[in-house]
Amino acid sequence: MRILYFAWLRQRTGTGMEQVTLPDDVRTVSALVEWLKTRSPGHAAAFRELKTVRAAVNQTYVKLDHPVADGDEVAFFPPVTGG
Amino acid sequence: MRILYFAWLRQRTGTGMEQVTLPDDVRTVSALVEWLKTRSPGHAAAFRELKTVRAAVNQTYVKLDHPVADGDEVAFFPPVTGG
Amino acid sequence: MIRVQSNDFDPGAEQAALVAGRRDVGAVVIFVGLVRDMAPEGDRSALSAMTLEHYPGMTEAQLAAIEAEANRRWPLSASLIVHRYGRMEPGERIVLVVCASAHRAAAFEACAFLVDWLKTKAPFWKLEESADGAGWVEARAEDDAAVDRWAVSPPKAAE
Amino acid sequence: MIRVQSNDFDPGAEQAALVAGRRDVGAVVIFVGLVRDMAPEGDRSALSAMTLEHYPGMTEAQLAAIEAEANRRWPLSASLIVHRYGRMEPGERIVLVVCASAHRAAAFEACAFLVDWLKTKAPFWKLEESADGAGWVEARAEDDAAVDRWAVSPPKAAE
Repeated sequence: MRILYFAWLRQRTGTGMEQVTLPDDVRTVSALVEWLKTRSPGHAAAFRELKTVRAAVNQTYVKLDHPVADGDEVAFFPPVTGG
Repeated sequence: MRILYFAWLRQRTGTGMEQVTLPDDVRTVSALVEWLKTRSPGHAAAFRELKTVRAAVNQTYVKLDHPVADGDEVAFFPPVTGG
Repeated sequence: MIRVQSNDFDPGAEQAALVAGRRDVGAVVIFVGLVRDMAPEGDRSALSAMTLEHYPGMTEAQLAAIEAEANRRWPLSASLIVHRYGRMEPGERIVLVVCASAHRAAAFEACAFLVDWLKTKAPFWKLEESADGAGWVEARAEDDAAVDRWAVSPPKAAE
Repeated sequence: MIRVQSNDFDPGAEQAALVAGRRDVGAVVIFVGLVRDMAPEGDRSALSAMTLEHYPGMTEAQLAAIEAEANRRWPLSASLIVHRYGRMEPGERIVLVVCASAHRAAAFEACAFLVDWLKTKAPFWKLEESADGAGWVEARAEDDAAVDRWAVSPPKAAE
């Protein structure tokens, strides 16, 4: 699974993109976030305040209870600020 | 006095500008029009339908009863059509 | 700034020149009017060309007056009207209005206000040429509605 | 047409290319957004630069979707959105919207609609640099009011 980070989520995690293998029990965006937080202190910092984090699965905005599966592209970013 | 004609008034009178010496008894735009009509058949044709003729004295729109005096610039034109 | 000229203009160059060196302009709204062939919409012959006649001196004065009015109504950083006269063919640029402001709402509204006025009240006369011959366009009543929404009267030209 | 690019654009060249060869276009409304230094309005330090980050793929898809929506709502002859990303300084062009139509009302409305959406809903993130350091701009609630008047929801990006 491809995980993308934008803006300060990219800065805090220290990466714009990472390739991960999803554990079997991670089936929603929410569960993915909890699992990603264990990867590094930067990841934990990035996801500390979830109310300013938005997600997209396969480039479509989703809520945190949306399902995820291997092969998905999941992106995390702050609310968009426009151009 | 300088008289200017635009659009089809220019075409009918056959001139865009003419210099005239105002007779003493011509003191309004209206009287000027009556006097101009005697100058040529083209002038008479230009002023045949006065409801589609607009006038300006010294580059300001005026009504037909507006006074005119020697030294004025008087212009005649159809209603403007915009750009 | 206003200009009445027979030659074409470059909207990009005009935009750049108008805001050169400024750091306080966030929005530039540009209107480019083109000569349009209205034949496909009606039963008229295709337009081959249009000639715009103006009243040198009065036309410039009225354009400057309406531009000043737009600057009174909206907080513009800069504005520009360029209007062509003479013979133009379908597809050619005929009028340019540029309104720059810190914010987009003022720029959009001022530009629309100026364009509505220019398209209906500016002292120009239009001669259209087609296979049917040449004819002067008559003033259109429906266009006045667009200007009326701004509650504007034609500016008095300088005396 | 939409493009997301780091390099600058020329509004005049884009306008000309968009309507080249057309005889049915009467009005082209162009919006040029510039990087603006908001410091003079508040108590902030002068902006030295702004960096726009985007989501390659999703940003383009959303821009294409909102452009299609504008074309459904208004009878446009042609339209174009060019949005830059990367680092830009105050005064630089950042976004271009061009809407061409037979009539000016459709061109103005469609352009304002697209700009309101782009300025608030487009997937970009803004990093501002000043003497105080660099900081990510937070989404602004007031901007949503401008979009709300069009009753538009963010387009769903292609899956």
